[in-house]
Amino acid sequence: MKGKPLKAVKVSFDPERCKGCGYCSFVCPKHVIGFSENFNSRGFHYAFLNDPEKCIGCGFCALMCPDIAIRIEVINKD
Amino acid sequence: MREWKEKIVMAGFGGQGIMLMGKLLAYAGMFEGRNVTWLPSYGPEMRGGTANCMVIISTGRIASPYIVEPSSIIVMNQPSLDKFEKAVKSNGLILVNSSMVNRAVERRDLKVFKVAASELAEDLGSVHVANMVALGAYVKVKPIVKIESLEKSLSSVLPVYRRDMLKLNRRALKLGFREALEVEGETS
Amino acid sequence: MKRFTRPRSMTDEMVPYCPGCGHGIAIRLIGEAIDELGIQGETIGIAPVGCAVRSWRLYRIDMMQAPHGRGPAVATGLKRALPEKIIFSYQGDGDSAAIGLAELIHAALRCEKITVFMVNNAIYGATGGQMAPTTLIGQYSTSYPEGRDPGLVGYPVKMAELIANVSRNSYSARVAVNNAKNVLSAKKAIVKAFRTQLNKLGFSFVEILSPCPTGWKMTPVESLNWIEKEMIPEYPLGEYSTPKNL
Amino acid sequence: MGEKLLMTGNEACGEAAIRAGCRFFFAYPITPQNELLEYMARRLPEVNGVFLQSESELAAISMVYGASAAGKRVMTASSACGIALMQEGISYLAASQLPCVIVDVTRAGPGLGRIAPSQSDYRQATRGGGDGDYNVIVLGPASVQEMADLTFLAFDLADKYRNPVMILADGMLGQMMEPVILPDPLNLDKLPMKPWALTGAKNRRRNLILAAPYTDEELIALNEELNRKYRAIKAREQLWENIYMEDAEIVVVAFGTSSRIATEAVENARREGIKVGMIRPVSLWPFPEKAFKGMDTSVKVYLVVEMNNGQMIEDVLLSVPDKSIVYHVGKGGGWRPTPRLIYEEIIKLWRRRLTI
Repeated sequence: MKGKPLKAVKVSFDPERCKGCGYCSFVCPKHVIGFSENFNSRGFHYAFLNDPEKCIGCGFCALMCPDIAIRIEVINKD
Repeated sequence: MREWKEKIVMAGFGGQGIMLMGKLLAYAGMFEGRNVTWLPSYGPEMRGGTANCMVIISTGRIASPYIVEPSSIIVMNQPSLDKFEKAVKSNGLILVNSSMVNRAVERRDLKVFKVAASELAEDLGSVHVANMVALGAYVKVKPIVKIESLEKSLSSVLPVYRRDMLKLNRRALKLGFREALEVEGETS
Repeated sequence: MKRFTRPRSMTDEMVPYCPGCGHGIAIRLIGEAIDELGIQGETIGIAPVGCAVRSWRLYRIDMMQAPHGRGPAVATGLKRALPEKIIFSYQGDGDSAAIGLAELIHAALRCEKITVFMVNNAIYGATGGQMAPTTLIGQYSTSYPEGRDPGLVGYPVKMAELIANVSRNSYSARVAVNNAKNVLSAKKAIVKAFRTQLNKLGFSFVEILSPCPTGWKMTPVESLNWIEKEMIPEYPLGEYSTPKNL
Repeated sequence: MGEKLLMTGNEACGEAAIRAGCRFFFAYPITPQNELLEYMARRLPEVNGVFLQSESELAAISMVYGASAAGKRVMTASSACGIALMQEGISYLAASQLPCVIVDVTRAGPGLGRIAPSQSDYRQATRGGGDGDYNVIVLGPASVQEMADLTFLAFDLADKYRNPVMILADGMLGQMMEPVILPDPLNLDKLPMKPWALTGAKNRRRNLILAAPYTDEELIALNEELNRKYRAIKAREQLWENIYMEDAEIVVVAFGTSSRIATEAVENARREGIKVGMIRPVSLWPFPEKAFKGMDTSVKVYLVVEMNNGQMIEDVLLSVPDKSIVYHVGKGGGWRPTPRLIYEEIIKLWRRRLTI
């Protein structure tokens, strides 16, 4: 099971809400979250999923996000 | 009807029921359709020490409830006589609880009455009703309210936990009414 | 099926805090708990002074402000007036443990059926990083730049323990939001606190250890580690009191 | 109309509050307010109300803040230094436009002071000791009847303007007994609707009670709104009593307890044929400026009698016509004027009036 998605999920980051604190990438067990070289309108380098294939949908990033900028949706159950 | 205003200061030591006798007199005054005010001395000075209250009964409007020059004083102990004798207005009245006051009134321009309120109360069964003996005596010598009005008002004024004392209080009022004595030509 | 989205009981407003501030996590967890318990229409929140005051913007529930430290007293007034509603006060550590200590302790002593959330970030954030009652020994602050010296200003206050000690049948817990596991436990504690109130059992209190990277002069990620290494040893996590029948 | 009862001012105030629909009372004991607190402690449970003795005046006024936000009629009471502690909450209530009634049974200050009756809180009440541009409606009763009537009125004014209202009494008014006819109790179901109240946002948009809006512009707008409200109160709610004013050439100005004492002096002077009258401000904020406007110009001399070092005199000076001469009799610290003292001042002014 290691390395396989727990569920089929869609993780989306809202670049405008992100303040680039880095908590999501810090807690990501798969190290698949990076930061854009671009700024959002408030001047932050926002987070994004740089390797969606490796994301296992654990949700740690969303749990730790102080800005409610990460949304996780289960696409199909099981 | 003739206009009149009676300003009474009642004084004694804490526990003698000074506040209650003032309230009863004010209540009876209200019962008879008069304007009345009752003003206690209040706060820490009430505990222990001396206590006094001021009652005004009037046919007209009462402006200040605070009495500077009483027309009557009822003194239940000697310190109260010492404190208020000088203040009484000329031709005013002093009623003395002679059980607790050992000296004569010095002023010569007042009417002086006495009643052995504490002893009479003890004879009735409780020294606590000395206040009622004194008040009964007062309305005898200064009939600003009827003794019946005082009796009727008792049940409104006595605290709930003292209602069993109603009869005793009534008897004390009547006894005082009978026993008031004018002091004539007494010298100091 | 949606797995993780913004709680329904929250507005679409941007979270009005510095990057990495733990308030955003704590406020979201309270929103999630309100959703989960289905009490959005029954809940009234209080946001007193400090960083905590901004939380009123984030909830789609009736909210009011309170003078600094008086949240638990305002909550008492609300709860006595509306005993069937769920009343919570969301406060910082200066608010709860310094200026409002009396109001908090007395609400707890009276076993008011209210919930107080106290964000403990060991510093005064809104005013720029001065010492809080919760500041650790030796910790830098702008009012004591040499670090907190207990000989001068005493020791950090342990609020969760204190509340557990003074309030009969209360719920009192300390949680942290420095990693995913702790965030999950924090959520559970918040739900339990609300349940304590819903079941009219007693006072409920959750102390939330939370990062303040700006006040601590650290990067956000450094501040998560600092909670783990410095704060949790001083402020052990766990439940300090649980009401019977919860 | 009910029957005549003999009550203390503190009791009359408490009973009138209950009859006005007040079911919540939060307070901390302080002399000479205690009888009011004890009355509410005894009476509120009988009407399914809530009495709560708070841990401090800070907490008491904050509890008032909470219960008022919930849309309830709520009251607190304290005295002088206790009211000083409440200023924080009063400012918040004013900013949040929340109604409540606050009773100050004033004792003499400054600081702890002593429990003697005093009017030294006039400035604290009418100017407000809290922060910001706000006003509290202040009513100054002068009898036990007014302790009841003005308390009853206070709840209506508070709801009408969504503003705190203060009853400025003192130890004498609180402790004295007089006959009083109490207002008939209001039906709780007929109290004003409060759609702004916090009751849980079920099936409606959320309600917010904010003392601090989010932007500078919003706060300026709030201050403008408050100012419009205060101007409306000033225009509509001035209350005063004229006593012997028809032909008065000397006017005594006094409120509350000092007005009772001054009335006796005025009556005595009238018996001597002296043309003296009295204006008794009943609303202290708004100060009854209208009582002085359009005053016969023959009145040039005013004597302000206060149980303080001179506080209301500032409002009198702002209200009297040009060229008026305003004197003050008063001392702070629990000093009480005698009718004779005021009478003598009136006589002095009467003799000097032709040379003024």
